[in-house]
Amino acid sequence: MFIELLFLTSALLTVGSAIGAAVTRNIMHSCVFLLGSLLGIAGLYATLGADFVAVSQIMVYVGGVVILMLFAVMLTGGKDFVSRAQNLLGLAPAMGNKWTYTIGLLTALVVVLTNVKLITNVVKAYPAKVIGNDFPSTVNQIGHLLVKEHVLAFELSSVLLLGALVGAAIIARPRRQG
Amino acid sequence: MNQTIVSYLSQYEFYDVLLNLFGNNQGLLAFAIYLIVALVVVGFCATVGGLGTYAERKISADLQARMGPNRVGPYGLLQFLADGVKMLTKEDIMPYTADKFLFYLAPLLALVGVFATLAVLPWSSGFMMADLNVGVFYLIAISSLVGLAVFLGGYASNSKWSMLGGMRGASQIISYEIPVTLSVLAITLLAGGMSFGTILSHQEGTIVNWFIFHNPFAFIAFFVYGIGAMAETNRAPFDLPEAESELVSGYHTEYTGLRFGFFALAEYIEVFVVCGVGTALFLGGGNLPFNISIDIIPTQFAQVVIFVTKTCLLYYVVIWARWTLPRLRVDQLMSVCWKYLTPIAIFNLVGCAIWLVMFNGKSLADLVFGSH
Amino acid sequence: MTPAQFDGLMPIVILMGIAVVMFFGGHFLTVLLSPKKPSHLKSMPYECGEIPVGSAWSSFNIRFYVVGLIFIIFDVESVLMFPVAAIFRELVDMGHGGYALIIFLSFISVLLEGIGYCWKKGDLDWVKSYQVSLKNNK
Amino acid sequence: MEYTVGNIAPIFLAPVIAFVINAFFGRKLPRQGDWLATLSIFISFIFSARIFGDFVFGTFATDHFIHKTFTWFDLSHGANIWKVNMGVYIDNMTAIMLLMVSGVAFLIHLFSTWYMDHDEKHGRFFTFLPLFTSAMLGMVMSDNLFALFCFWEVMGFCSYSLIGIYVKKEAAGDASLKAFMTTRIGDVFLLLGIVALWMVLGSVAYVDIYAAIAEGKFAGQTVIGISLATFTALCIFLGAMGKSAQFPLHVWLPDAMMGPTPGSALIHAATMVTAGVWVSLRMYPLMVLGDITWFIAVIGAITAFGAATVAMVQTDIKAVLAYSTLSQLGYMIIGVGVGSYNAAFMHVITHAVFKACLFLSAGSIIHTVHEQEMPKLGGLRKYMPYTHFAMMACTLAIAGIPFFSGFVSKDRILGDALYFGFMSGQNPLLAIVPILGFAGAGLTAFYMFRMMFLTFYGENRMGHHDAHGEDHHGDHHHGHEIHHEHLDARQNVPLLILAIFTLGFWFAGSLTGQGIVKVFGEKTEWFKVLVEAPKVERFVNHPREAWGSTDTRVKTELTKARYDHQTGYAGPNPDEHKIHTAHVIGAIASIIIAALGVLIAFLMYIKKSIKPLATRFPGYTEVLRNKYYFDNFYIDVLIKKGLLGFNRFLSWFDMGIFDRYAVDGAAAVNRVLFKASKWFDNVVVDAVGVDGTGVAVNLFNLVLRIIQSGKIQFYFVMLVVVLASYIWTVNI
Amino acid sequence: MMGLASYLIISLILFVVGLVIILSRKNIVAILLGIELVLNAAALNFVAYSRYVTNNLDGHVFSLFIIAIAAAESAIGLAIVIRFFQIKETIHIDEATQLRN
Repeated sequence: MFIELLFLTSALLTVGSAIGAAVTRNIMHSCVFLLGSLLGIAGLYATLGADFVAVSQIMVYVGGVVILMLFAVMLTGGKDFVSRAQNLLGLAPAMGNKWTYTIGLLTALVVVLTNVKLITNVVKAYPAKVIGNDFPSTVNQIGHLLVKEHVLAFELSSVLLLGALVGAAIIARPRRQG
Repeated sequence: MNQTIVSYLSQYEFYDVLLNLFGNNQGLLAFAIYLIVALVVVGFCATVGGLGTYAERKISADLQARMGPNRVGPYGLLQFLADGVKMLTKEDIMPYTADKFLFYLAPLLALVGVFATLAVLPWSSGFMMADLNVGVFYLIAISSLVGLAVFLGGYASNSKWSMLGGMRGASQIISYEIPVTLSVLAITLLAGGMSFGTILSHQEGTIVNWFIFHNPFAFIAFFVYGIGAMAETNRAPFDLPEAESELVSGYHTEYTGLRFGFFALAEYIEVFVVCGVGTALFLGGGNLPFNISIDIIPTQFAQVVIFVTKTCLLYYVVIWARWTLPRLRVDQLMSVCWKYLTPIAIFNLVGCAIWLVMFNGKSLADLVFGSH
Repeated sequence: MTPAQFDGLMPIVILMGIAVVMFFGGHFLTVLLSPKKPSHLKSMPYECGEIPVGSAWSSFNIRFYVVGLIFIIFDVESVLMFPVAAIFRELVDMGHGGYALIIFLSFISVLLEGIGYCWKKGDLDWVKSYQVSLKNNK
Repeated sequence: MEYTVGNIAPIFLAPVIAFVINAFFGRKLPRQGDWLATLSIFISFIFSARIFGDFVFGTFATDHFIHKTFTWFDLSHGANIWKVNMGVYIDNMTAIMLLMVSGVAFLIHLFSTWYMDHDEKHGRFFTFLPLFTSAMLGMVMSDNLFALFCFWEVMGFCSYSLIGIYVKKEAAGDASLKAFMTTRIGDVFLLLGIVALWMVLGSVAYVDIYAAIAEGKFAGQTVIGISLATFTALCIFLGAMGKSAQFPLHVWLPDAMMGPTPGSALIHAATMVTAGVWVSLRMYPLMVLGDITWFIAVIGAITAFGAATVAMVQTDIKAVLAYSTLSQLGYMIIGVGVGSYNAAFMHVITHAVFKACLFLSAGSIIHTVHEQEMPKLGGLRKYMPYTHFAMMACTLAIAGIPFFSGFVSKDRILGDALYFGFMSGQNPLLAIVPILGFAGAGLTAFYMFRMMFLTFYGENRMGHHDAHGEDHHGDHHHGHEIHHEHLDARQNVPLLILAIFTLGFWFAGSLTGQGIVKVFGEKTEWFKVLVEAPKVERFVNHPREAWGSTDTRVKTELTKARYDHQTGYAGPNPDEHKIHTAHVIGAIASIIIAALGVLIAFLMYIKKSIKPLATRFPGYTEVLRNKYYFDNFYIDVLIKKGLLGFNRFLSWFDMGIFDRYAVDGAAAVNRVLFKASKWFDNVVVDAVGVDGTGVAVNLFNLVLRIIQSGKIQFYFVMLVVVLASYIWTVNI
Repeated sequence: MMGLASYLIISLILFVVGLVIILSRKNIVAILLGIELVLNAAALNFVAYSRYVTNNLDGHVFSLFIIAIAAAESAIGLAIVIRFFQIKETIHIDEATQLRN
């Protein structure tokens, strides 16, 4: 009972916030809606029994990515984040207009049709019930997977993150002309 | 999911009686128990938060050799209630330039973030609302909502003081999250798990089993955690985001009435939670410094009392620090975090790992007194 | 996990719900109790009595972003380290302590390398970062 | 011999480790870690040599192969989809290729330690060189197209880095970008082909593809109206065209010489360009099934001949070699196209050896005299005897002189091409393949000897040129300060080692390769015996070995096999006697043609008795004093012979379309369209009096301008739509 | 109600919404935001498959790595945005048509 409710709430939060992020005309609100969507996904992970992934989701996205995005919006000066009817160059406003949305929605329709084709096969192939779901502690299992089967990926991810850190620091560092 | 309050109660007979009362619907009963306990906990924490303001004033007055609040109630004890009523009756003002949606949302996020952390706070070995397998990790993660709330609050006000305070606050909170996380990681290493149940069960027995005395690195980690946590809750000497003399009032400059109250409440409860986590991680939680091994309900209550006492002692230290130490400059703040605390925390982590491998998981006391 | 085990997540949701209820209930009370006398001056952003000039939403210094950047990298690294740390003791008990230590240390060493780099390049200096990076970027 | 991962993996891992160490700590190591890179390749070589020994001289049956797989990740829950396997696949071809790549790469590394000494990019060069080699080794060993693609891209990146290693030179940067972009065109198609195979077969392992071909799984499958086999084969071959620099996509290779010469040697000889031939050979059954072999042959022929003509007019020694590489790659592709599987692969090997040697020799010359324009060289034979010896051997090989390796392999290809073009009853238009092939062979002999004669023979035209910048105080009246070459373990010993292997009998057993002079008897025709097109039937239901397993299958003695004209998997060709005839004719013809080419070169550059334009220019002395006249004179000869048109076409193609395309695709297309519209205006509009055409063309331009807008989101939309239509057309 | 299909559908909706954001917004930060949604849709699929199909936790590990990569990606992407803003004084994607300034 509770789990179904949790699922329903999370799903509604996820989808609703995502749609909110897509339609709002303020980038700041968009980021906050993204936050809601990500929290909802964390809830969905929780309903899937993936407690560690859920908390990681909250930790990285809520604590990190969203704040970073908000920082980036602030750093880029608050000029572009409210929708503009038109700017000097005659470009579409930063948060989109009806034409861009039309293109986006048409493409989305294509993707939906394509994916429905793919998903139906998968759903037909697998019954909608849990198979052998007894993972009392995902943390320990994930830990074992990380140090055994995926140890290379684990170590390489640290290198990847180092690369990201160094690269982003170099890119973002203020320069003379900047 | 390990030990929760429901599973603890279910070993007693009256649980079955209750179950019958609820028509054998375990979920409903669990919901009822949780709801009651949650309300109790929230009420308690709100009181503690309110009393926190009182204690703060009293202690600061004591330190500065003056009286402090003494009009409302005996020794001014009901001051916080008066404050609360005052907040309720204040006019609700919002700047016309503000981002209204976010202006409303920010205090809510702070409140949600802080309340959600209460779920895993280990009041005693049996009275835990939820003992997640990812307990500490969950706590760190969900409390980062507060940082976001600070930023959004500062942003939404569209006042320059607020904005500066919000940016500072957010960057300070996320910075100090790193040493705190690394210290917690060291404890996870020692306990072999992230759930509070596991962590507490490793600290049962005498005082030498507390993780703070497990090895020298854990001892240092406690202080790293303490400083980091203090900064994460924007407490002095790290109260840069709301520094009165620099930024008027920081990110909540434009907040009035109840919304300001929620921010304040969130902050005080967060201090309490942080102290409680420090207690649970390093100071043995509800365990006494000596060994008692009777498990009856009164023991659980005793543990709750012990836990709260220890937490309040830490709380006292936090307040004491606020009125003793001068505020840091913003560049000092950052270098303290990144150039001192973080390297030290990494050093502690490495030290703990090496200690574990070298001494096969034995604590210092085991080595000195010989283990069993 | 069985559905019953998911009940352990209940307190979190309940507490969040309490927070939301408290928030809106509080607002309701405020609406009931508080006076309402709006004026233009009152709803102006507070700038020490001066009339505000421009919006507060303007470009901020890059150093906030750099801090956020270092933070997020450390954040992710700690996320990846937590499960390993949680089974570290188990591995030690199983006799794979050396292996676990090597994995753990090599992961942390990369982390240290990152912070060392930023330290050296002056990204960790709040005030001086601008001048230092000027020197480095010559 | 027991094969476990432990003795296969070091081949790939040793250079990777060297790369990692050099990348991070290279600057702190003595000599910036070049010894480490060289050592790592040597380790690869040792392990490769062991595998080679086992497969070629050892106890394995001729069709033995090792195929070890592990599951990379598995989300399939027992089913075979959503399961990605990686693994190694080693058969005779792999063993030979491994030995070649690691051996040649080792010698190139050894040479580079001399060549790059005191160079400012020394460390960086030795960071990417081992990675490049390891990617090639990994590509050769990989058992599926996806892994191949990964290594393929790593190679693309490394070539990018090596070509543009002198980042401060604008031309180097442009050349590297050009190489990267041009190969990228092919890579997109390759990926498309891989994805198509993946979606239909659920796997891209070679063995699975072979099995699918044998089981007829391709029958009836279509993609956008083309049969699946044709589509995938075409896509994969287009990828190969990009990497192997075949005709429309060849433009990057000549520019690739902007990098250091040993780097060029590695790109041109052992690694990058042979990747395309390699994948064509691996997917040969698919090419046959898709019926695109004629296309392959024609592309190869055009490349072989066109590049040879361009090579004739080059004055830069490295440019000659670069175009000769193009030409030789064309021969390999012809070999694939005409069904000369064995010889095509042999040409890969022989070409790798002599081309590496040629490039290293060129490097030796360039590093010694600091000059790479041939008209400014000359008479170096006296000063660089060892280099001369090595280069002469290689020139003989590439020119197709009997007893040398190039003759053996190229001649077999040409013989098969002759059969393919004239005797097999194909479309008579395909006779262009052998015609262009033989013409190209003659040109090859000519331009290679031209290069030799200009560089090593005649009088020294270095004149006032100072060999070593710091030697200004030396005696200038000698006219040359070139140091006499000494035998140096790092400079010319690699060349000599490579030169030894330009002899034909190493590869053919007999010196000519045509079975006329048998030195070691039929038994040592190991190439013929060992390399054959994959027989797809035997891969049906073949067992897979686990990654950690030890090979325990029964080994039998090396059996003798016939050298069949292999038409894919269809077994021996019934036209055996025709083929034999074709080969005899081909051998004789190519000897004659090669001799002719050498003779013309000799007459032109040594005897100087061909002087068709002597009236226009006062005399040889004048011509030789002014090197520029020399070239002009040369080009005039070509004009007389009517080749300039073709050259101009090639250069127009090179610059007019490709350079612009790389810089600004829309502009080039628009220009062509505008030309077309002008033509339309003049011819159609003026004549007929209809104005609509111009408008239509302009509209088309408008559409093109919108498409090429540089707007990322628009590209994204197109990507999504294309992918979606792709998924809809491919049935899962 | 809760089955593989429902998770797949939620993931599809997320993916499509992310796609719409990517395609219709002209603000680079918003586009990065859409990419985050798309990545999350993928990660959700992995975890759902892990529970309903494969019966192991590889999907969890995979989505952990997706989270890590998404964080790295957004860090780099936003750094580029900031740099772009410093050069161009705008974060409109249509202005990003040149490879060098």
